Amino acid sequence: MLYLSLIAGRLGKAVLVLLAILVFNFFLIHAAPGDPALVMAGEAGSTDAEFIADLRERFGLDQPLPVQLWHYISGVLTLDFGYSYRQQMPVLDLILDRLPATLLLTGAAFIISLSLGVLAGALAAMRAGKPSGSLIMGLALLFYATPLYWVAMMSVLLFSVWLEWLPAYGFSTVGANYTGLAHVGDVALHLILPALTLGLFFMAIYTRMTRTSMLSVAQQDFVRTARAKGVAPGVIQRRHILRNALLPIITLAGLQAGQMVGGAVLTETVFAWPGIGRLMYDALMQRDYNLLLGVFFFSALLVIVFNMITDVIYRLADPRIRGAA
Amino acid sequence: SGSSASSDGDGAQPHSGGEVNIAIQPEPPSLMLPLVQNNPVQLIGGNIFESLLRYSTDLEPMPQLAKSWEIGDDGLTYTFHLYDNVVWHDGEPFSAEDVVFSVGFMTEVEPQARETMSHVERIETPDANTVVFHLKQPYPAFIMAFEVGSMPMVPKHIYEGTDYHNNPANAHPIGTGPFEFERWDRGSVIVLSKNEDYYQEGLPYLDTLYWHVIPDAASRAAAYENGTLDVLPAGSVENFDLERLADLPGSCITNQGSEMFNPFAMLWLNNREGPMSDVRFRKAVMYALDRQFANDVLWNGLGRIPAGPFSSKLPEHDDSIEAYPHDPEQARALLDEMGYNGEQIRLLPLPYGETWARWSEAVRQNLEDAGINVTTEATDVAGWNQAISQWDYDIAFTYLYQYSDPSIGISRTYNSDNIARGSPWNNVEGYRNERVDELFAAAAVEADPEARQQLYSEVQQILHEEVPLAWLLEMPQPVIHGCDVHNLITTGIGISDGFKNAWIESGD
Amino acid sequence: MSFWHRFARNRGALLGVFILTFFILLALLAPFLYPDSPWRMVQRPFLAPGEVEGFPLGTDAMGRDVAAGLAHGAWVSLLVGLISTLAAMLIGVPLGALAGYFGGRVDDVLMRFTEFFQTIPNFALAIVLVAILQPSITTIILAIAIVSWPPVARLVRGEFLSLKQREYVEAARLVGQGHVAIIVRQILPNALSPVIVLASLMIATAILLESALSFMGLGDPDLMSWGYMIGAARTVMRQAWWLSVIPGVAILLTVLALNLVGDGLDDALNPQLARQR
Amino acid sequence: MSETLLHIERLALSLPEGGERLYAVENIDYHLDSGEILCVVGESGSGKSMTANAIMRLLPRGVNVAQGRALFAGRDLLRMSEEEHRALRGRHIGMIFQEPMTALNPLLRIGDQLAEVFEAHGLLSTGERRQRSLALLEEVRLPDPAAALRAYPFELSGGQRQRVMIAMALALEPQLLVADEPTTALDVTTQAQILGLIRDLQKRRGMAVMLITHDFGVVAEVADRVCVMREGRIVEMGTAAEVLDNPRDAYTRALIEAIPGDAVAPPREVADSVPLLSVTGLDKVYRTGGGWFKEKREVVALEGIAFSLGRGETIGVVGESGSGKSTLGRCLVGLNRPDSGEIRLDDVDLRALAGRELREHRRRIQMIFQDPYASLNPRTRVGMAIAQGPIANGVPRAQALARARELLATVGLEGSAAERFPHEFSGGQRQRIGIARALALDPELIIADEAVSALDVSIQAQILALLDRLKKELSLSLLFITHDLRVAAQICDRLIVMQKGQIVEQGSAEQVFNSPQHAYTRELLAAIPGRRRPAATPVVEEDQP
Ligand SMILES: Nc1ncnc2c1ncn2[C@@H]1O[C@H](COP(=O)(O)OP(=O)(O)OP(=O)(O)O)[C@@H](O)[C@H]1O
Ligand SMILES: Nc1ncnc2c1ncn2[C@@H]1O[C@H](COP(=O)(O)OP(=O)(O)OP(=O)(O)O)[C@@H](O)[C@H]1O
Ligand SMILES: [Mg+2]
Ligand SMILES: [Mg+2]
Repeated sequence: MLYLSLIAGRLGKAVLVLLAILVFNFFLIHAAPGDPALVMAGEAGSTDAEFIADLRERFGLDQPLPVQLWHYISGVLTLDFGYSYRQQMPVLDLILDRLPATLLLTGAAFIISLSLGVLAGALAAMRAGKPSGSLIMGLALLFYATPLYWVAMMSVLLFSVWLEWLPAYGFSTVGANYTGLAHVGDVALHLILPALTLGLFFMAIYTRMTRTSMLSVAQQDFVRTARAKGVAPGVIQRRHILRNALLPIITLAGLQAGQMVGGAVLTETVFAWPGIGRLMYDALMQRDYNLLLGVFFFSALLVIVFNMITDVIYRLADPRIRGAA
Repeated sequence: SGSSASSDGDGAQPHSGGEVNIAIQPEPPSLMLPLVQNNPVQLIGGNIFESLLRYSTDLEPMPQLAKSWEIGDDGLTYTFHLYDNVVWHDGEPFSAEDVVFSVGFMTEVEPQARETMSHVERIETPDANTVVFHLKQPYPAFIMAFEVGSMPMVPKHIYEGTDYHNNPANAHPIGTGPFEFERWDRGSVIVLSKNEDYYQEGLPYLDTLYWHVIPDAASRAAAYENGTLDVLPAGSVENFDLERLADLPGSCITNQGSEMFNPFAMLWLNNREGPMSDVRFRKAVMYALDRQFANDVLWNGLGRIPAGPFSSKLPEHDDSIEAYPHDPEQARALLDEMGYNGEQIRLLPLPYGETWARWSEAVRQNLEDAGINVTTEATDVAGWNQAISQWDYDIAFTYLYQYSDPSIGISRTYNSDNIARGSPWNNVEGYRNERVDELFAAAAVEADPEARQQLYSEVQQILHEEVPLAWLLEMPQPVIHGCDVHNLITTGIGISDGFKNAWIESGD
Repeated sequence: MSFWHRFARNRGALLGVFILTFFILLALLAPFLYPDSPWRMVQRPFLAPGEVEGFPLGTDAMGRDVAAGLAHGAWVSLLVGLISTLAAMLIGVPLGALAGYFGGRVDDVLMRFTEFFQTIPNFALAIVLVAILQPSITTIILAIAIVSWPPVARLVRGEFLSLKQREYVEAARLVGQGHVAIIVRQILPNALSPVIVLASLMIATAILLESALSFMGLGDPDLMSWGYMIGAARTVMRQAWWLSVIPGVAILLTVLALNLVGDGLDDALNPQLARQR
Repeated sequence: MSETLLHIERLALSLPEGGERLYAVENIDYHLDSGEILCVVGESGSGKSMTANAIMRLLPRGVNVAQGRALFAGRDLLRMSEEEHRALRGRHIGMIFQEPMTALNPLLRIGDQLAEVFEAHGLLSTGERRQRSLALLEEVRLPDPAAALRAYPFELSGGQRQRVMIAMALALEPQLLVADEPTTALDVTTQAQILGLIRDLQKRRGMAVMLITHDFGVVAEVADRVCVMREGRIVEMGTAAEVLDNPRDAYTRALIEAIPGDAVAPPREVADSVPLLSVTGLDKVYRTGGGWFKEKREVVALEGIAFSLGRGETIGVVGESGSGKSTLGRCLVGLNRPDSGEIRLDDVDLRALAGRELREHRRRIQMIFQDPYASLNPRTRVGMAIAQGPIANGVPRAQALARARELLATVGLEGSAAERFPHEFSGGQRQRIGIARALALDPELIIADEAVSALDVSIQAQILALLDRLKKELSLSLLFITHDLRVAAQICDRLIVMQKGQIVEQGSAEQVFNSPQHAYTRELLAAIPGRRRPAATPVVEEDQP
């Protein structure tokens, strides 16, 4: 019940925020030079001005901006996100087509980064001051500081071109037409490199955060209490320190899970992953306004949803907040 | 490896079966070639759609849907005899009516076709398999107008009386070509499969074509390297990678297949404004450019440096014209003479990838070495189109197809009646010369080759002297492919003509 | 124990300062070490490091001196990092401070505003902004600042929320200090230490973001930066690995140094350590 | 009964470099027998906690054992392996920590934390653990122990948490209980209960207790033997009677002299019959929560408060924790807005004022804050901290700073103190700085909210004396909020007793102490520790200023 009312309340606010985002984004992208008609004409290699004017009329781009905005917003309110100018398909179809791939990629990257990051951070915290602890932190820094696409390129080179262990790109093996488990395995194989690449940076962040958080929790009085009770060090780390140290990480993770969708542009580009990050980039470059707005809308939605999930998890994890509710 | 092995005569026999994987970038917006003619659509569309003719790498017309044709002695009638067993992918028969409809369709949706067909007085269909075009006056370039990208055949039974752009069939294009549309996983792959009912016996050989959408050039190279891809069409990988990829075992490279398009790189010089309005400045730019360096370093030495406005591949090219040499001293002298006061010149690169980015850096350096102050204004594709079509630039990179005839691909750039704001492909440099206008107009309709050549030579000389824009390079269009893919390129439009004749050695 | 004493005791932090100083000096001295433009094509392309004398780091695909690029690029990359972080601070700190200090409706409005920027994926927003404003060093810095301020605002708000309850703040109110004085004199100095640590991380992220933008073709075309070098080297990575590795290592070292310094600051500013009686 | 359980020999603990002294403790020698309560007293920082931590091997990082032994049943606690020691901890040695609010893991249920003691030593089955836990909670007299087992720490009050801590420490019936200031954070009534509980258990189980405290009342109440520490050394040690009645060491004497007695200050004549401050019908309700997912919660903090305060008069406000004392003070100075009621200063209704006028009048009432650490900005120099008020009220900077130096001298600090930062002062000195700051605006009324409760007795005495002096010199009025009745008795003319937001009794100090009218007042008075030990009283009385 409480969660329901919480979620309902958040949804109400979320809808307002989403609408505001749409309006803002609408003007933002119309501020960019060029328009879809010009881009399409430019690609065709030979056009006249009349043809371009025709295109604009067809897309409704000849109308004043406020009118266009009105059309767009009233469409969105009935869940009609319009047509992609360039692809001549409903925006919703295009996005829903690509969304699963992005969710899969970011989800996998998220889980990898969170689990490995927390693990590494916990180890580093327990070994703080020892060489092994410093080594973990050194590696984390290395991952943090290495540009994402560099890691991506190198991993393709190593694992796909030289070792030929993993596919270099794509979502599944083209033409193989696997079904069932074979398909799942195939996709999983394709997922490894992009998910690892995308997860690496965040993993480094979680490692650092977990370590800092654990070290500061370790200073707290209740840890001393546990030691005074004679609880074994391993149990103290797990049950008392780690659990408390995870609270701030949950918040961060929620924020970043949402952000990953946008962060996936690079990864999706390098690995030819058919997700919405790339769709967004292409739409931006082609000034495919409706599509771009659609992608923005959905990624904002994802951020909001992730934040809500985080809230719920946080509430489950922290009895104090649960109690306050 | 490394050598061209496409039009192979090495004795290997074509055989049916197999699949070919090709890179495609960017992802085409649609496969409806008659409505959308950009590069990726053309690359794929030639497999689905066909026109009446094909053109050899020497630009000689070859049969396609028309098994034969005649041109009247007066140069006014063109008669095409069509194959009689052609069916559309949906099983409907193809006929002369479709040809007439397609001409109407294309003139409605495509400006270039409108221009070409404006020479036509009327079209007749004496029978279901014959089409006759009657021209208003002789127009020698007319025979070049039936390339699949410019005049694809559109099924009348599907499109007649509909809103072309919103016809549901656009999502599943119907043509007469050797391959049929099968599937499109957005963002991943486009699959075409063999047209079992193709009207030419035994063709095509291949069962399936997979067009892989891979947005990143390095990833495309890697995919070719690990054997996932068989064919890298021109522009799929960065030029820097060409040599390495071509040198891989079992890898072939060919520079053929761009004769019909004839891409030609140049710098727009905005003739209306500032120093660029002074011919001495424009000449100084020509002297300043180190085109040899660009060709060697950026284009692997595969391109050719043009002397003047006409590509050396065109028969109309005047060999007596000498190219401006790389001579910064001369450039500086000219700038001094005109009194260039060091004002900032904006350079607009072409946002088409790393090669172009590097090229603009080289050009900027060349210009600066000659004493011209340059700032680069980077943009994305939309911004570039906007700046060019609104004439908001000083110097800008571009490249244009010169096609097979100057009246189609060249005159549009210099004709003063082609100055109109709003399009990036007309006379955007704002050059006006009445004599040039006259010469182009006369040459286009001149049936006598000798007289034609004279007109074109004069145009070339004038333009060479006035430098309305800077000619950079006759661009190479190298295709890299596994040597086991045979007969890949058989015509002057290369891969865009489809995989009709291609076959793949099995057993790898 | 003085702040510097505590900071200097941290060997990692000192190493960080040393590396940073090196790059800052390199950036400052670039015009003297390499008076020529780093864009100038001076030798054969693709010279490996040390292959030809005078080009210790070799040349790139266009025959430009990599060492010159690295030196001039240091300037741009550090500038992007520092200024964009500063700008993000200038947006984030006041917003967070007002939200945290006044609370209630002000907080609500400002936090909605912040959330708003957080719901647009930040790399995407940066791309859009740069594409709209056209790439140049100013727009890149601006875009990076615009996408990176929300975490600052949140952090500062959090600090203010807890610090404004402190008795010394109430004491200041009691003796008649105004809001501005309380925010600036009483709370801000005490809220700053986590902000400084965050800032050191943000500088690093900004440098990486610039390089990612550059990689996407949205860098400033007239300025040589490490991000540009790495992006340009990408296409020739197979022919000349050093072209991507050299600027990559430079970025890595800078980020490393910034992190070390950040950690050092964190320790040195830590009130628990400072309040040892 | 007297079998030596713990024997500490020549213990020295080294402090990290740059500390205030080389050793936290030096040359510590004492023993503790089974069934005995040893009270360790001494000023703050004297090393009481460190000694205890050394026994528990819970020394903070950087503090190390430099020499000495701690023999527990013949084995050296300081040198045995960590595993061996862990087996003793919790099982044979239990510890109660100073701070009950943070000593429990906020994410685990009380039951789980209790059961963990058994689990750590591999005792009992899960079901038995639960039962034992329940029994323990009953034993420490927690209301509704079954519910408490399921509760999270935040759901318990401070006193309840402290009892859970005690239950935990006693779970395995240790031979030795180390209790580090187990009652400091609690109000008198709760404190009395807890002390009773410890003593009770100690008697029943015959365990040895090492009780660390700075409250001599507590010592008087429970100690068998007393150990007095100062600056890391033991200055005196003996039976409770010996030390309290016959202190040999000068420092011990000073400590004992500083204990505020029960004696009530003689009533003073209040010359001015016109009250300076009069409060009528003051109400304040805290409303929290609301919004999307929080329930609304209302706490009535003040209800119908009415009293008046004359010029030069001192009123003490006493009452248990949460009774609304602070809220009252904060309403008077304007840090909180009352919901209704009138606050008149002379004839001006403060609540009706706004803007400039309000500021003009508000500076006539100043406040001394409870916590000398928290009430000074750690990054502002002390001189500036004092001068900020006058500067904000338009006094030129230089002049304000000069005045700040004078004020520092007034409260007994050197002028050079102005250039230093707060952390360079001791707690007592900081409290003086707080007083100087309050004086800087020349107020007529000072509200002191628990101004001395964080300080140990000797410093407490100094501050009280200082306040008394200033009050006379500057003819200040004082509203003195405290939960320590003896402190209130010492300096107040009149007392206000509060409970649950209401004034339940007010009258002259003498009257309230000697003939309390309200049941609650009597309860409060009865709970004062050490009150029933007559021997201490004369010592204190001699010491009245
Ligand atoms: N973590 C620490 N690191 C270094 N020195 C410390 C630390 N904790 C305490 N000290 C120092 O050790 C000495 C003894 O401190 P201890 O905590 O034993 O005092 P205490 O007698 O318990 O005082 P209080 O009554 O304030 O609790 C003091 O000088 C203190 O400054
Ligand atoms: N800001 C606040 N919001 C909500 N409730 C509050 C707030 N401040 C105090 N209260 C509640 O108001 C009541 C009175 O609190 P107040 O601080 O005045 O008590 P007190 O007598 O000073 O107690 P103590 O001796 O513990 O300081 C308490 O129940 C407390 O929980
Ligand atoms: Mg202590
Ligand atoms: Mg209080």
